[in-house]
Amino acid sequence: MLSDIIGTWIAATLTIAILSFLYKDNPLYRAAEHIYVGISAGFAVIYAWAFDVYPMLIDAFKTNLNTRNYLEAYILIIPALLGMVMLLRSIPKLVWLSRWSISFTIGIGAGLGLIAGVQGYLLPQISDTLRPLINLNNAVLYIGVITTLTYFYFSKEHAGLLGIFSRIGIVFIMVAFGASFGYTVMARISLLIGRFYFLFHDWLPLIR
Amino acid sequence: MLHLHILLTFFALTPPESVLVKDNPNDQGQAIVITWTHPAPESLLGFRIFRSTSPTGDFTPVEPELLNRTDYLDTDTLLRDGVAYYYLIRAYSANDSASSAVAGPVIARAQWFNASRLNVLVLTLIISALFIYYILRARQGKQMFIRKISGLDAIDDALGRATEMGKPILFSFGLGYITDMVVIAALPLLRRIGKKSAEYAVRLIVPNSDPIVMTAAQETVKEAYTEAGRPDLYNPDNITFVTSDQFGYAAGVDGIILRERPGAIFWLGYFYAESLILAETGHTVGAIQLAGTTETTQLPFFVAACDYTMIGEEIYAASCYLKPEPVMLGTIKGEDFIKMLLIFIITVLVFFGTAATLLNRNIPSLQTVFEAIVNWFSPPS
Amino acid sequence: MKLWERLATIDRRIIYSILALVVILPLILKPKIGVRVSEPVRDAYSAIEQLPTNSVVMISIDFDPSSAPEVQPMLIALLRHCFKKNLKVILTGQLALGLPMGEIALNQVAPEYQKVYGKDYVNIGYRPGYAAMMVGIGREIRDFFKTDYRGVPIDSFEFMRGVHNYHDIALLVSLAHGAVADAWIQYAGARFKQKIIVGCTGVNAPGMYQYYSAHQIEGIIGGLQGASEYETLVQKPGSATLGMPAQSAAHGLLILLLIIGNIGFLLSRKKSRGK
Amino acid sequence: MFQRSIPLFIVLFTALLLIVAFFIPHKPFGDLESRFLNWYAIISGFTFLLGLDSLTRHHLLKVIRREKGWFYSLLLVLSLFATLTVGLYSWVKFSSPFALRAPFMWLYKYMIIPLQATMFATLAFFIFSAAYRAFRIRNLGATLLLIAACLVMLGNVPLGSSIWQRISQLVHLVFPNTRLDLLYQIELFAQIKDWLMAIPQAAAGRGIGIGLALGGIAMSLRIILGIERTYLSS
Repeated sequence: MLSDIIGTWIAATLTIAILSFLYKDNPLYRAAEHIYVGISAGFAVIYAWAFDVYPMLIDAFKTNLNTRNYLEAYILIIPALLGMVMLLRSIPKLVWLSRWSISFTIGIGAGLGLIAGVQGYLLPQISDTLRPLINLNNAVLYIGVITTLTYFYFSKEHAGLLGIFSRIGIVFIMVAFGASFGYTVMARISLLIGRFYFLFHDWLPLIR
Repeated sequence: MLHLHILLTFFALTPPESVLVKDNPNDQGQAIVITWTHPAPESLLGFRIFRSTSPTGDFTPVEPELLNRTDYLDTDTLLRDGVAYYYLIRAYSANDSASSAVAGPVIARAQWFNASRLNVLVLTLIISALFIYYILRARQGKQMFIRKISGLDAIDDALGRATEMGKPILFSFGLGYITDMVVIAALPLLRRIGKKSAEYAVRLIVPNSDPIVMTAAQETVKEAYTEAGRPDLYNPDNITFVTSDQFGYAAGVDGIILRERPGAIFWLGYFYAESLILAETGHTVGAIQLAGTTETTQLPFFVAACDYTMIGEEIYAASCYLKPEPVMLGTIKGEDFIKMLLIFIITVLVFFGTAATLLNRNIPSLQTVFEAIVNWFSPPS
Repeated sequence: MKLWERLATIDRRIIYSILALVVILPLILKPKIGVRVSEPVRDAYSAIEQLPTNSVVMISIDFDPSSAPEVQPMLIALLRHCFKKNLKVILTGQLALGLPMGEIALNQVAPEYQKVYGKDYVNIGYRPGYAAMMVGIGREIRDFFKTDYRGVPIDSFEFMRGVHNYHDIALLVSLAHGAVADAWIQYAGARFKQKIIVGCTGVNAPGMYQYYSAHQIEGIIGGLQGASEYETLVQKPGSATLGMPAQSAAHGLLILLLIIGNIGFLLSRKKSRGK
Repeated sequence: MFQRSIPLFIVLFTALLLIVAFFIPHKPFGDLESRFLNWYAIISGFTFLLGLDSLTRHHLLKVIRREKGWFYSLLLVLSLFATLTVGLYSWVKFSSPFALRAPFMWLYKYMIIPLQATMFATLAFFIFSAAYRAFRIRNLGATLLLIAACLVMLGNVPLGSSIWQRISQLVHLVFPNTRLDLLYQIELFAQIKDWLMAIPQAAAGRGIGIGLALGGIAMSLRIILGIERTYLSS
């Protein structure tokens, strides 16, 4: 219907405006880019309030009051205060107060981060490297992990055995970078395919 | 006749067997794990679990819906810690149902320590102790050796060639904030480049994407110029704020590169997908490019497009070599020790594992010990 | 300007127009090509294939429009697979900008299998908190998700009543374009032993192989190639399979450019050393 | 004292509580952990507003002072507030901004998707021009990287298997007794890609990952113990 047709034309103009940057930086591109920054900032705020602050704070406060467990309801005032205080950062005199809520979030981030680093990454990855060297793959995996680790060893000059290990390590690292670059190409091309498909199918019906 | 009887029992519904009940381990109590088996679960409509506080007492259903699984975690709010409970499972087919034997007694308890996370506790304590030890040693001013990162020679080499041609130098932190470790590590490198550009009286341009990083850059370059004895050459207009938007910043810096045509460019900080646009434009003006970031997804582009690239932690080591700031020095030394420790542990266990598999026929116990160690690190999910 | 010098310095606008051509033509001509299914994708497929009917699958939309052309076809193929197997689907997401993509996919696929909102699938929306939310669900999903994305209490949906935490979720599918998949693996997988498969963009696929080889995840669907493989397994060729010929042509062009560029570079270096 | 030590104490207390709750499931800790995680989600909702405030102030100043490019800043501020009003209107009228018929969803489908997708699609062009002009066989590292990249690219697309089919036809011509269909099945490039990704790339990725994980653990530790305080200065 009408709003979809208008919408497709607006989407097509914005797509072409952004692609025009390839020819050279121009006002149409600058306008589209600034609209993009504005809309996505506004979008994130609506989302955060519609799905987080409202249901978990305001709604939870109301339901706790109705079900009469007042402790649960009034305890929610603490995160509400911490959240509002966070907004005082723009007032120079009250910046020190906003640091309290920043410290709370950073404290939780650090606490979770310390454990996640050990349980989520180090332990499983070490455990999987402990493979008997009975076939080529296990041997190459073991050598790869050990030599890459030695490449990032800074306490001794990379000479002698250490030098050999770190040179093997850089070979593994380069192969790894090459492989991930190869994959990135496909990622970016599929984005391009998606945009051309939109331009020549939804907007101009050239593709059936 | 016997034959028929067997046939009949065959058709009568077989009840669930080997019903096991135990307290849910490593939890805050009020939870009991129930598991059972059944020869043909798919022929059934489902199971229902019944609970009672006495082996012969009245059994009440735990959940109204029929279950299609053969395990269940009973976290009913009525459950009390320390009370003995008994369970039985009834299987339901279209027109028949059969109950299992009664299982129990079982008592729900809260544990004070989650035994399944012992390995996390051990490794966290060892790693934290080592980091704290090395950071304290560094803060007491102990001299600790860090090898010279070849990237530093590459910086001097690039500076030399740019100043020979009398072309300006460009430095960028990318989209990094002041709280990013890699930006903090890049500041001493900016100081070294600033000192060199003052000595050769060559312009140093630093476009920024964050106002706070811009002020830090201005202070660092001013100190470098005074250190080189040329405070008069310092010009704050060369160190500007472009924009905080990713592609806006890339377009802005590309404009500066095409106008100023710098001889050397240093990309040292935090970069995302725009790294490609920047490095390619730098290449078109024939500048010598040196890059360094901890953002691993962008390293392939820098490695292939720049003359020299510092990979991940090499920036921290290079920065520490120039200005051994205690906390960063302690962290690098701590990491180095842990890396060597890990290499040692992995090597010992891998060779032990190899021996265990090779000698498996005559000493089978080795294999079980090896598997126990591997599982200790990370139990199979 | 000698031939090889011109070879090494083709103007970038010419390259851009050749690339545009090389992508648009296959989209219009639509040539047919066979797709080889790789092991990580087959393992992801069998992780769903062996689930008994009515098991609960949680799909987390952790990508946004910028990577939709790659990951959206995976979501559609996965939804078709789950609905064909009569599995219950819970849709959630970690990215504010991502969840509507899930809504669009659900409204396209659900009618194909006569699946009803609330009875066969539920969209519980997005909650920030990231790792906090992932750990929170390990205890009780209602701590974070009392209502679905339209504010309807989740207990009003029949199959949701039995879902409390990861224990009741047979499989978690993270469709991610960034480090969100790592977070699901570290928090849901490592802490609560949740079975996970990951669908991700081409950029992130390399990072997932270490988890796949360490059996922290059951399978990987990587990039548009992975999506077209999964579409082939589900026997429903979609936009991913349509895009593969254009991918093939574009990759061929890039390899050609790399070769030409380096020939020009090596010749010019030999010449300048000769001078 | 007041402004400095209280935040440091809050960081230490919350982090230690979460770590202790990870190891001790018993009564007070289990619930406290989920309550803190819940609060974390609520507060992070407010931080979105914080980002908004600095963005609008920066661009509004630019408009008021008529600095160069003020028109673009005006466009930014207008589209920001248009999104907010459309969002609130849809939220009120359709009980959620994301009901499919809500105007907010129209904004998402016809403005956010095209803008964001196209912004990243331009990168495909830059990869091609950058790879062509800058990826030169300059040293061993760059050469290895290019070879691995080409092998993975060939393994990733059907082009790889069609090239392999021509190679196997050649091999069949030279050694007629080899079975052509078996040769086709080998799919050499795809096998190389899978091997490259599963073993060397995973090994190097793990080596780099262990370094980064240790760096992350060190950073968390320094924040908890109050050694690292840069977050307080900003």
